[in-house]
Amino acid sequence: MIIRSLETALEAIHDGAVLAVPREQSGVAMAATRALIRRGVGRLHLVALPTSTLQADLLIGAGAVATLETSAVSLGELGPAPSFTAAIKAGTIVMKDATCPAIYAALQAAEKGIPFMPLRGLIGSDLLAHRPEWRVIDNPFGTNDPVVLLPAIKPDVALFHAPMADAQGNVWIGRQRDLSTLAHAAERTIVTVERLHDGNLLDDPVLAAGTLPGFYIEAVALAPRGAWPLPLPDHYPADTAHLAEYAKMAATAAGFDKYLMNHVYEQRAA
Amino acid sequence: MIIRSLETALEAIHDGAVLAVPREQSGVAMAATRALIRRGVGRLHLVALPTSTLQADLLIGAGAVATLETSAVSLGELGPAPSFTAAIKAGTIVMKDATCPAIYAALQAAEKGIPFMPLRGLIGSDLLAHRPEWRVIDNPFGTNDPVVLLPAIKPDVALFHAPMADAQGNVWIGRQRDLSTLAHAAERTIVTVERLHDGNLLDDPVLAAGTLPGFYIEAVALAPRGAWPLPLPDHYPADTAHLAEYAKMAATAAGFDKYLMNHVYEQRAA
Amino acid sequence: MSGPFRDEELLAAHVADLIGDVRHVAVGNASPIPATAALLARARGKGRPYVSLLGSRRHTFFTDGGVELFDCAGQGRIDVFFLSGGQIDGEANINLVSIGDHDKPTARFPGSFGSGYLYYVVPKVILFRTEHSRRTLVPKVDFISAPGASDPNVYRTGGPICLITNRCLFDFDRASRRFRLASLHPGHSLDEVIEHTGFDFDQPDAVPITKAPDAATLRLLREVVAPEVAEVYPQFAAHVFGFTRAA
Amino acid sequence: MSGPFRDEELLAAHVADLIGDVRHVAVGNASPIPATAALLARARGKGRPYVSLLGSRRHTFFTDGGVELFDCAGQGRIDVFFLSGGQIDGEANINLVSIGDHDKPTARFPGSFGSGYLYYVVPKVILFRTEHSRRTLVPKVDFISAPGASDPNVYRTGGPICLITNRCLFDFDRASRRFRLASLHPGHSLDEVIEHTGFDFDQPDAVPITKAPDAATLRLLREVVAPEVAEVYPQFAAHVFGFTRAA
Repeated sequence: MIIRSLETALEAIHDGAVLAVPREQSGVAMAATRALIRRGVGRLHLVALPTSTLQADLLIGAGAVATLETSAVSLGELGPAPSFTAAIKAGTIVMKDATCPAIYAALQAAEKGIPFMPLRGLIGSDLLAHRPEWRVIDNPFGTNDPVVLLPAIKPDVALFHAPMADAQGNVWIGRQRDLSTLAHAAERTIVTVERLHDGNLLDDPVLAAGTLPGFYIEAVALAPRGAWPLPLPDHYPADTAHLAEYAKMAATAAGFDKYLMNHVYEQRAA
Repeated sequence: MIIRSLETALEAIHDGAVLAVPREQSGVAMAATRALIRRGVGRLHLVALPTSTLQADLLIGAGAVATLETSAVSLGELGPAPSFTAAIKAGTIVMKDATCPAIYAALQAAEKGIPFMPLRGLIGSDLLAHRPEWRVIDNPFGTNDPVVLLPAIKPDVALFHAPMADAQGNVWIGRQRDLSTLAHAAERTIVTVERLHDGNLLDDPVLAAGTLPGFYIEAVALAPRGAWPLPLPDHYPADTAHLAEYAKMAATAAGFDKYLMNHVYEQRAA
Repeated sequence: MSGPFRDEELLAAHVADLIGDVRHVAVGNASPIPATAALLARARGKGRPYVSLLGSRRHTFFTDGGVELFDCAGQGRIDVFFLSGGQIDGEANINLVSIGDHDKPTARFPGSFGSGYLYYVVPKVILFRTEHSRRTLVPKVDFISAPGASDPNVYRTGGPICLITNRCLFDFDRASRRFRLASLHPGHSLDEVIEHTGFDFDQPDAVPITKAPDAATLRLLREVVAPEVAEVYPQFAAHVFGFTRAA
Repeated sequence: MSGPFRDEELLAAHVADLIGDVRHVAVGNASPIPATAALLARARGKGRPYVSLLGSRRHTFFTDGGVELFDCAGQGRIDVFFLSGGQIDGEANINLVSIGDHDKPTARFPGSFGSGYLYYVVPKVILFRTEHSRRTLVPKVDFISAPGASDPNVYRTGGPICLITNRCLFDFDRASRRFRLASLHPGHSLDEVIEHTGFDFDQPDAVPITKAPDAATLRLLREVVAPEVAEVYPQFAAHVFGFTRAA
């Protein structure tokens, strides 16, 4: 059965997994993220397509992340991401800095089964200088034209939140096609959804246009308001008051622990 | 005004243009194709993503094509494409044989603004042997691992048929995402549609998921049953009786001319 | 061919067996018997394997354009695919392009479709050519749309496993790059196969007969599969199964 | 700064002028003043340019995921973009990553976002850093997220055209790889700019004053643009325009 409990659905995310997650606008599985922290997941190689906000910061603060690969982590208008900033300065995580289209390109390379994808830009940047795994070749179709090649990123698991899924595991993602890239690139994909849709999403051509086929999906778990306190586009806005509270509490280690206690661990009883 | 008459919309397709068109399943602008033939368009470099049926055959038979770049042309269950086959045997068109994912990759390279895209396969084939513009490099991330690089194909114009568009030029393409690849890759895009949609397709998240933004569109022309006699998925099936008639008539030069007279030129009066 | 079934039914039933227990079978252009076989496998498997049937609205889950089939194969998510050839040679090279000089051919086929890629990356490619003759099964193809085997350093996660014709089934051995006769269809002989095959092939001491489809299989084919095949191959479904869709 | 307008209004109005008559302006993360400027340009242009505002549901036409912004830029379909930097140096190199040793930084910024690509391929990149100090405008950045200029053989169809701060506007000359003071904002002096700028820059004999926004511009900003900005930057809109969205 593809529809599972949240905890069962998350079993595929093992310690040390390469876990790929989307940007805030695409639908972040925050309820699942809290469940992972409660379970004590560790040593994640977190890939955020192409940026992250609260999700990365919370996982880092909880000690769940060994390596982070993304283009930026912040709390947007609420300022820097406190756990991320502290971890980088303390050297407790390995940071693989990228630029947005490089993360897209590397995941699209995995999606297409090609070993690498070229990308313009990057030449002369320290992003490139700090990435020995990125190669520069002379464009075979040009002359003295250096171009960067990015190796494919193949996540073990992709995890995200979407408006709805059906019993076949088809997931309606609408315009959030980053979620399709993630699912195609990853070995396994776990999705939380606001609600279950009666019938088959692929039967209606209008809904099908925004549907990620169940073929790619390992498990779906029901998680109403599962992106909270982050927004779910076209469904609910961010809970900015809560995010401001997080920004304030996470500024100190003690405050972060209290946040975990109040907003992550307390849910264990729920 | 983005909504134009069919003839005005097609003005951007000049003689000698690199014209990109989709496979039969994605929505072929047949009414527009007939209008182009009536106008006497010539010397086209036709790129079919990744295959074609009646559209390429009709254009070739009408003498409008100088170069054809695609993976296959046939009439499906109705057999070989007669004008295509005759033109190849007579040497009157330049044929650039490809394999389907190579056409996708080359157009996606243009879509992404990268000079080339790698593709697995092809090594040891005569497709590769006949394409000096395709390069083989040793994969920089492997050892003694040859991989083919395909240069980007940048069409001057993309032309296709879709179910509907709005006054802003937004086009509803549903699942037919090949049309999005074509529009992104091409300099200009011309679309014919079954009908106009009241309101803005991007306003409704469900419709927006299947919408190609008007930003990419040069002109939209209304052409009800504009894919006829080919099918428009989820709207109408192929007119197989007519296609069978075409297959029969196009088997001879005289028959093809008669077909043009009966089914292409006669519409001039309409 | 003898028996209370048609050639196409024998072939489809046998191909369904060859498909085996896999997750995803994809069927490309102009492949009515493989489509029938894949749908038969799915009917037997009660929903497994997934079948992606090019041109079908019902049997396709793709929502990311035509490239999704190829991306899917690149991800290792297509287990079985079918290819044919205007010519097929003894090394399993296939020719979907032309006969004679490439620049001045005497015959032209539609083109290579996805073969130049899928033949390399789909683990089980089943070659299919109903016309078994020295015209189609040749010593060496005039144009290689895709080669049957590759040098060891060439990235290749897939390739041909067998060739099925209207006379027999050949297995393909990737190491020796040779076909081996696996079974003769009922009513066909070894001599006949040798006479009509343009390439050398290996053969066992005793050649088995291709298993005829049982009654349950024939019933599934005619009652469940035929209407589904008719969606994409109406002429084939009418011809083989006498099935005509309601207008 | 003097006048019956706020600093942010002066800057937004001036940036709207810099945008000029183009087809498509894109605005990335954490860019409230550029967002305001782009929406002002659109309000003036009656629908031209297209504005793509990251995080907006109203001002975005993208339907192909986050990659569409970058693909669009690669197609040459983005005319203007905005970048900032924790540090910006005299060669227009920008640093969005960290201060100090990269492996043991004393300060960490969010990260490079799209700069490592867009800085190269968008024809008009407007650099934006309201805090004009020797902390932000440095002789040499500690980390180059993206360089201000590239060697002639490096593929580069875009780059910085200017840098706007809370004190002045610099133009950037790609050939000499140097900034040149273009105008001082009302109430600011050349000496002050020199004092607070960590890099050398060129200057004209007489430095003009940045043109103050006229009444029509201020009205557009406050009445038409403010509510639109509030969609993505509610705190900014409340702070600058006193605009609060209905709950």
